[in-house]
Amino acid sequence: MKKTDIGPPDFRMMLPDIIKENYGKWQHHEILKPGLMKHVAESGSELYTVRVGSPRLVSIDFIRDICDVADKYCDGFLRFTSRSNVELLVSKKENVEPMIEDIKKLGLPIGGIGDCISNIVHTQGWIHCHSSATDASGLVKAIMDELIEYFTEFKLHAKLRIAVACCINMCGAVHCSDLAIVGIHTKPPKIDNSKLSAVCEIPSTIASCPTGAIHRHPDKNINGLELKEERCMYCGNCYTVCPAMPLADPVGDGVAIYVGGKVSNARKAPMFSKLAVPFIPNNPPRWPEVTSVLKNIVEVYAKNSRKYERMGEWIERVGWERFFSLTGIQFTEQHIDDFSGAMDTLRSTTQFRW
Amino acid sequence: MKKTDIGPPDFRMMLPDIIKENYGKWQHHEILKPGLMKHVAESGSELYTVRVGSPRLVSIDFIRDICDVADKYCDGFLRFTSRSNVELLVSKKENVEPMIEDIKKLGLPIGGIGDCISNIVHTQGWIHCHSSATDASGLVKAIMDELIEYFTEFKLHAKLRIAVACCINMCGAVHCSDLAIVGIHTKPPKIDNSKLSAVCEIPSTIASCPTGAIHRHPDKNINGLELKEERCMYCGNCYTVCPAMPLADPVGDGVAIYVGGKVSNARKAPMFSKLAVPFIPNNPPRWPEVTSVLKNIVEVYAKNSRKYERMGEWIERVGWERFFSLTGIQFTEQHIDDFSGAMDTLRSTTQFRW
Amino acid sequence: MAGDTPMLDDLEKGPWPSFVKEMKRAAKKNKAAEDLVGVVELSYKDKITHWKHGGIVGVTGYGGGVIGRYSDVPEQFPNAEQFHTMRINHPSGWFYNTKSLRTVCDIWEKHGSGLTNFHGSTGDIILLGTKTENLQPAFDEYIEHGFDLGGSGSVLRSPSGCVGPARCEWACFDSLDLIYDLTQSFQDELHRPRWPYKFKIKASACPNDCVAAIARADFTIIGTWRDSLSINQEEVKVYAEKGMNIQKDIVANCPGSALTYDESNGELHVQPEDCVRCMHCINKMSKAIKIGKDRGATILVGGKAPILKGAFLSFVLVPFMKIEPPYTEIKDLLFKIWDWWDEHGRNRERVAETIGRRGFKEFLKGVDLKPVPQMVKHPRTNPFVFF
Amino acid sequence: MAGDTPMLDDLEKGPWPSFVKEMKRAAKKNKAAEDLVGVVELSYKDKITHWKHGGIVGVTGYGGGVIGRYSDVPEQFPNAEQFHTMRINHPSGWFYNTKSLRTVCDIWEKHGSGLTNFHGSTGDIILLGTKTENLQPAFDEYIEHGFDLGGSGSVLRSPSGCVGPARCEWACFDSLDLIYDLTQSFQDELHRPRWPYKFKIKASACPNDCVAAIARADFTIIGTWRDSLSINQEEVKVYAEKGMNIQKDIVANCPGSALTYDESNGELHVQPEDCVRCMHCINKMSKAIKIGKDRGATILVGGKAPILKGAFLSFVLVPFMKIEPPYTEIKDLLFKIWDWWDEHGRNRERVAETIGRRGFKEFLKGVDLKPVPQMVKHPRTNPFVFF
Ligand code: SRM
Ligand code: SRM
Ligand code: SRM
Ligand code: SRM
Ligand code: SF4
Ligand code: SF4
Ligand code: SF4
Ligand code: SF4
Ligand code: SF4
Ligand code: SF4
Ligand code: SF4
Ligand code: SF4
Repeated sequence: MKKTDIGPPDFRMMLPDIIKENYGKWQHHEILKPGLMKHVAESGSELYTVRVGSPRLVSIDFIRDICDVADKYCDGFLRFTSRSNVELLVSKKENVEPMIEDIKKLGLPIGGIGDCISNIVHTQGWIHCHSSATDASGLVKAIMDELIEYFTEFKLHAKLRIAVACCINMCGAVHCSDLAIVGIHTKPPKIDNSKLSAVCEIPSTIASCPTGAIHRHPDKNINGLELKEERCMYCGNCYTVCPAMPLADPVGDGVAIYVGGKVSNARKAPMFSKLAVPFIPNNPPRWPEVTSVLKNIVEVYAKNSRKYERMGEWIERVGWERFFSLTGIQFTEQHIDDFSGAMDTLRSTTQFRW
Repeated sequence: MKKTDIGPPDFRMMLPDIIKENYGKWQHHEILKPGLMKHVAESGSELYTVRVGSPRLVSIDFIRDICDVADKYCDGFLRFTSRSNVELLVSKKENVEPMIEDIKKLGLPIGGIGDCISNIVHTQGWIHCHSSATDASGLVKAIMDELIEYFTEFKLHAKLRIAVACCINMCGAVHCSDLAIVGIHTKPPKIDNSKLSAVCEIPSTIASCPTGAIHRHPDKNINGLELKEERCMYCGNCYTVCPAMPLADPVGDGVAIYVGGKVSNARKAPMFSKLAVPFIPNNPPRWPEVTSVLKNIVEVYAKNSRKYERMGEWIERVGWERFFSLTGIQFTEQHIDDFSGAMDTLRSTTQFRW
Repeated sequence: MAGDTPMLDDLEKGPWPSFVKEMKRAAKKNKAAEDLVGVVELSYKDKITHWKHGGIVGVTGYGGGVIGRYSDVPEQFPNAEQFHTMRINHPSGWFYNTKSLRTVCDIWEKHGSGLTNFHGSTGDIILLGTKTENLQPAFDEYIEHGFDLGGSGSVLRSPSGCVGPARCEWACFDSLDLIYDLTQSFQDELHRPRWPYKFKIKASACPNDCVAAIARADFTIIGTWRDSLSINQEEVKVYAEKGMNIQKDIVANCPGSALTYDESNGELHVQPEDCVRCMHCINKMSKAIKIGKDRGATILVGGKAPILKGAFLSFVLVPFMKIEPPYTEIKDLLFKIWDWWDEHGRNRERVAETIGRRGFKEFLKGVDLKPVPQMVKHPRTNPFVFF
Repeated sequence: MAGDTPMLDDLEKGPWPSFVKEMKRAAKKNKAAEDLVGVVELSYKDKITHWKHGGIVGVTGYGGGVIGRYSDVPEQFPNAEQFHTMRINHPSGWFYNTKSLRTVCDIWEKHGSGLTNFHGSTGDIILLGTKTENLQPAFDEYIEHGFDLGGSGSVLRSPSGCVGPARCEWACFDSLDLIYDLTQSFQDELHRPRWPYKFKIKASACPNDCVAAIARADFTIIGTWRDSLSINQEEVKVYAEKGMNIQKDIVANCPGSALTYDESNGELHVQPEDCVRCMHCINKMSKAIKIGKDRGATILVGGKAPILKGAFLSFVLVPFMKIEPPYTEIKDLLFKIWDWWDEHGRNRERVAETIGRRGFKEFLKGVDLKPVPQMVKHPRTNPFVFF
């Protein structure tokens, strides 16, 4: 029988000695400069971490480059973070600066530790996914080029987590990010009844629609489906179940921007991101409308927030009405919830700002 | 033709001179002692208000007694408050104390102004309503007898508003009260199929049930209804529509206690009351289990709250887990919401107290 | 006839004024009231109501204002067999002169049980207990003396408002005049059912909301201002001298984080654009802090009790409206809401429920209003957006 | 063959490392990668994806771990016609030695496009782009070298956890060992679909939640403690000296109102029973304040993205559990949850949605747990209670 189900390698094989020795016995840490921090163990040992930005979509040669650095300075160990950055772990202080020089030579940015923007959690987009309403990697590149100084320098009062998802399936913690860019369709699926009955199960496709927009084609001669278009909210669930109902559309596709989510329990409880801009059409390769909206939000936030205040905490303090007036973003009917539980989001108090 | 649609009398007929003269020109007020406050107008005029507790369910002779007092001290004017207290408005300072003496002689309590318990907003109960799951006037009397000192003295950090409703129709601001006592049924309606078809419309009775518990009787010979009892949440909506489905039951009826609601916009936005005690069986004439739970809650609140903190504000600050541990009230599965939107009430953070 | 009433008798004791004493007072003069005591004692014994579903009774020309009520123990208590209530619309602010009040009592002595609620929780004078045959004569006499019925059934219910400018320094509009004007203007809506369900209007002249409008009214009018509150620094110092902890009890409680207190010079300052007009600082420092001068109201809609889709607090529809006679703007808005609700509401559906079912967006279009951020606690979190 | 790619070329410029550069690096060595560049450029031009719904492809004995993917422009880009991805389960904490990493690369050079995601957002190594025929050989070689597939489809997805005790002073349990142990214990659940839908486990060893578990995992393990944090007053003073505004930036931000700072003696005190263990003071005063000693975790369930009933954050199921090998308690709980969900869940229904539909009460019974107030933000507000 073939060998299967061995699971991943034991992480213990992957730890440098300094970590093995001080495992669970770290005492405190200090952030020394952007992208560099030092952890001190009870034993007195010091561990330096250099965080390196990565495009996440990388060639094997990129990995090999990083391995070379780790071999040279880190006894052949390294790690990746939960946001796809590379972390190089150095036990010898004198290795830190030379290593940083080598990394810079590779053209890679160092930063993302402390009160700054870290790497953007993102997804497949046009690189790989059939569901995508936008590209992910390209958006990330365009955004990070614009906001790079917030990665490599300390210009904020708190962490700012950005995520990009190429459709509302939201592969990533997009729904709880300080800034979230989500690919959305705004046109109903185009039903292809010529092949539908061959590739899809009709009852389960009808059942897949949360708004009941899909029904059997009224023409008895057509073994297919028809749509009440005004009921469609472009969720794509039908398409996941039935390939003959694609939603992608060059004009209708684009992104929405959500703001103010978080997941940490620090100070305020975790919060969902909320809609800031309902729709911006795709404009590759650099989505300039998207990046300029984001840059503006980040600048307004940087300027108006208080120490330690995450995006959502700042907005909660100053109020959503102030968020819209300070950023100049227009408030529209799309901002008002109409999904289930929507009535709870209406303002049932006279407390608000002008 | 008969005279109709004249509407209520013009309130201007009902105002004493001091109010007419200073209408809209009050400058500030001071609470002088329990049940007595002074409003000072821009003109310098002073108006004393004495607030008098009333059982609300009164005979015309009670009204006449009060009129006698108003004639003697208030130039023949008086008002009632939004919580059914009587307010006697005195423009001559020297009238205040003699009037208070006269009111005491009538056996009526003075208080309810400022940081105290005011009159209980309540409803009809067994005195008049076919829907009632408990009595209202009796509960109010039993509760106020127990808590009278909180009406006549300053023993709290903020206003404490109590309401009683005799069924979940909640005639009153019961759903947003610091303390709410609500009559509830806990047995499904007893269908009387012998008279049902004569007095009720079958389809609209079926449609009235929000949980879909009611359906046509399976026996074709019976022109009536049957119940999926496990689906019934005893809301009484079917009974409102169809008299042949009474829910009242000597054993199943009783009250639930809700806490922590408010309506003012002061400090925190208005809040709904939340379930504290799911069920206490009716035990007239004095509902001792109810009054002792309430007294305990009030005492715990009085002791643990901060200045100006309403019941709900206090609970939000210390947490519901603390509310239950401090009051000794048991937390049960009934406390966990299972109505629509229930999932939003689950605790999606690690922030809590032990 | 009422026999022994040991349970009710127990409720004559104790410091709080007793409704039983009141019932017995009425019972001395009136047989229906006497039998009522018996009916209620029986309920206390049986732990169950003895009232049946009400039949339709009323007065000529009106579709409401009377609640029919019949006992289920007429053999034992024949005089309380019919025990209908009449709802009499109250004067704004529940102000009375004793002459009017005595008239109300006298008419009820003649035609009813002599028992009343001052007031029902919607705000009406509730006259408890009369027979069908007495309804019309009682009504005729009340009309004669300047009183009219309030609402019941699927109508506009009697509007009510706080004491407002009559005795309160914080009134941002004339709640008494507004309520009187609206009540008079909508007599037809009050007396002739034509809507899906009941509709309530309440007005509090400042955000303290002393009539609990936000929780109980489909149409909620709450006073507010658009400019800044004002602070008298001399009076601030007096409060501090008298021992008030201004930082802890006032500043730290400000929901807008709008206040700063400088301990060094004893001055309290407000950042007007941060103030959410909650009233707290004004309430507690009534002599030092005054409401703004550009006054009006926030209009909210949808408040109601839990039946059937759960309770609602009213939610913001118009952040600011000037409230001045002849109140045209507010009336126009009411008509638009009623038209929309009348067209789309199902039977026994309050306006909040209709809005919930059809969507706030459609409602806004129906009443010709533009979306503004003040309408929501926060924008949507889900991506299920219609375009 | 990929032709001109002006749009992608533009994305080679700028300071952030370029994925286009990476694609082109791979393209130099691999025809599939070369054609991928063309497919993506076409998408940039057409503003639309050029991938079709994936067919079912995989490796022997596994029901997932591979995402089948076909291009809709195979004539233009024949080498990218099949462009499946393999998900390789990562070592706990995404730690690697370079030898292993190089092996991963070498095998992918042989059998795939040479393009990868380090890592996918569930945590797997994503190997992007290979043909059906290469799947089994690639898999065999990975297994040979100690790597296995992660999850896809209606299975347990690859669990992941924060860096924890390996490099963090706040770890309340061993997130790396726990994740490794669970992953190994549940290999069958990872590789053979048998549930209504996907199920995700994530563990953060303290409430900072550095793997965003609460938002993304059906089963969320977040470290916490039951006793008190501890404060070193000498270190507090150092922070103050260095200019930290302890009152404003620490005390005023404490969600439990548990801290008091005495400016006169420079001491900071905690009321342990008020601390909600949010981490804020600890985060910002890492040298002065330490987590408690009686450590374990809070277990929450239900986190997920918006499809289909809206997004959920995980909610508290077990306020405190000790997390120690062999992790029996946590595994028992997982089996109970899976059994209940398996029995009651509908097709494509995440566990939170099943709980929402059947009710939390029934779920609690199903997994043998008693209700405690820590499970709710607040008790119910509505009166629609079942007895
Ligand atoms: C390396 C990493 C864990 C891992 O296993 O990979 C990590 C590591 C650390 N986190 Fe984190 N966090 C990491 C992802 C996260 C995430 C998850 C995410 O971003 O998706 C969160 C939740 C973010 C959110 O709420 O949306 C997170 C919320 C925190 C917080 C709370 C921040 C807050 O105030 O809300 C702290 C404490 C702080 O910074 O004061 C923290 C603190 C730390 C410390 C200081 C812990 C320590 O002593 O080692 C580490 C360095 C801090 C830094 O980067 O500034 N870490 N941290 C992750 C690095 C991601 C990256 O490349 O940028
Ligand atoms: C590869 C990855 C994105 C990435 O670029 O990193 C991914 C890719 C896909 N996800 Fe995902 N999801 C990925 C992590 C996530 C996450 C994040 C996580 O796991 O922490 C989420 C949000 C958390 C959650 O599970 O709720 C996520 C929520 C979804 C959903 C929505 C599920 C829901 O219940 O709301 C779908 C839709 C579905 O299952 O039909 C989905 C479906 C998909 C599919 C399989 C598309 C589909 O409809 O069949 C995507 C295949 C893309 C492709 O062609 O390669 N993916 N997906 C991530 C997996 C990599 C890995 O194994 O490490
Ligand atoms: C007379 C009355 C209005 C009327 O038209 O009848 C009234 C009168 C005043 N209210 Fe009120 N309120 C009256 C019902 C209410 C209600 C409604 C209710 O109780 O159902 C509320 C909302 C309660 C709630 O939030 O649940 C109410 C919330 C307030 C508040 C805000 C209290 C808070 O901190 O939440 C204030 C300001 C304060 O007390 O600091 C206030 C302040 C006042 C002032 C000081 C206003 C003034 O300057 O005249 C009046 C005397 C205060 C007092 O009673 O302590 N009034 N007040 C009502 C007396 C009812 C009674 O008999 O007790
Ligand atoms: C008399 C009064 C209670 C009292 O003792 O004060 C009352 C009594 C009744 N109410 Fe009420 N409601 C009274 C104020 C209220 C209020 C408070 C208010 O108006 O501010 C409410 C909550 C606010 C609201 O409207 O949502 C209220 C919410 C209800 C409901 C639930 C409506 C809902 O949409 O949730 C019902 C049920 C119904 O309409 O079928 C109801 C139904 C009833 C009925 C007609 C019973 C029925 O099912 O037919 C009661 C007649 C009792 C009787 O035999 O006399 N009553 N009812 C109040 C009217 C007196 C007056 O006119 O001044
Ligand atoms: S977010 Fe949507 S389009 Fe993007 S990878 Fe996930 S499923 Fe595919
Ligand atoms: S996209 Fe969503 S709403 Fe539209 S038809 Fe498909 S399943 Fe229904
Ligand atoms: S609360 Fe219920 S029982 Fe009481 S008066 Fe109102 S409808 Fe009747
Ligand atoms: S009481 Fe309510 S839930 Fe029960 S059968 Fe009647 S309408 Fe349905
Ligand atoms: S609502 Fe405001 S204006 Fe009206 S009485 Fe109360 S405090 Fe005064
Ligand atoms: S009214 Fe309320 S919000 Fe405005 S300054 Fe005073 S306390 Fe703050
Ligand atoms: S979740 Fe807590 S223990 Fe884990 S890495 Fe982040 S800060 Fe450290
Ligand atoms: S951990 Fe958070 S809740 Fe606990 S004392 Fe520190 S700041 Fe307060």
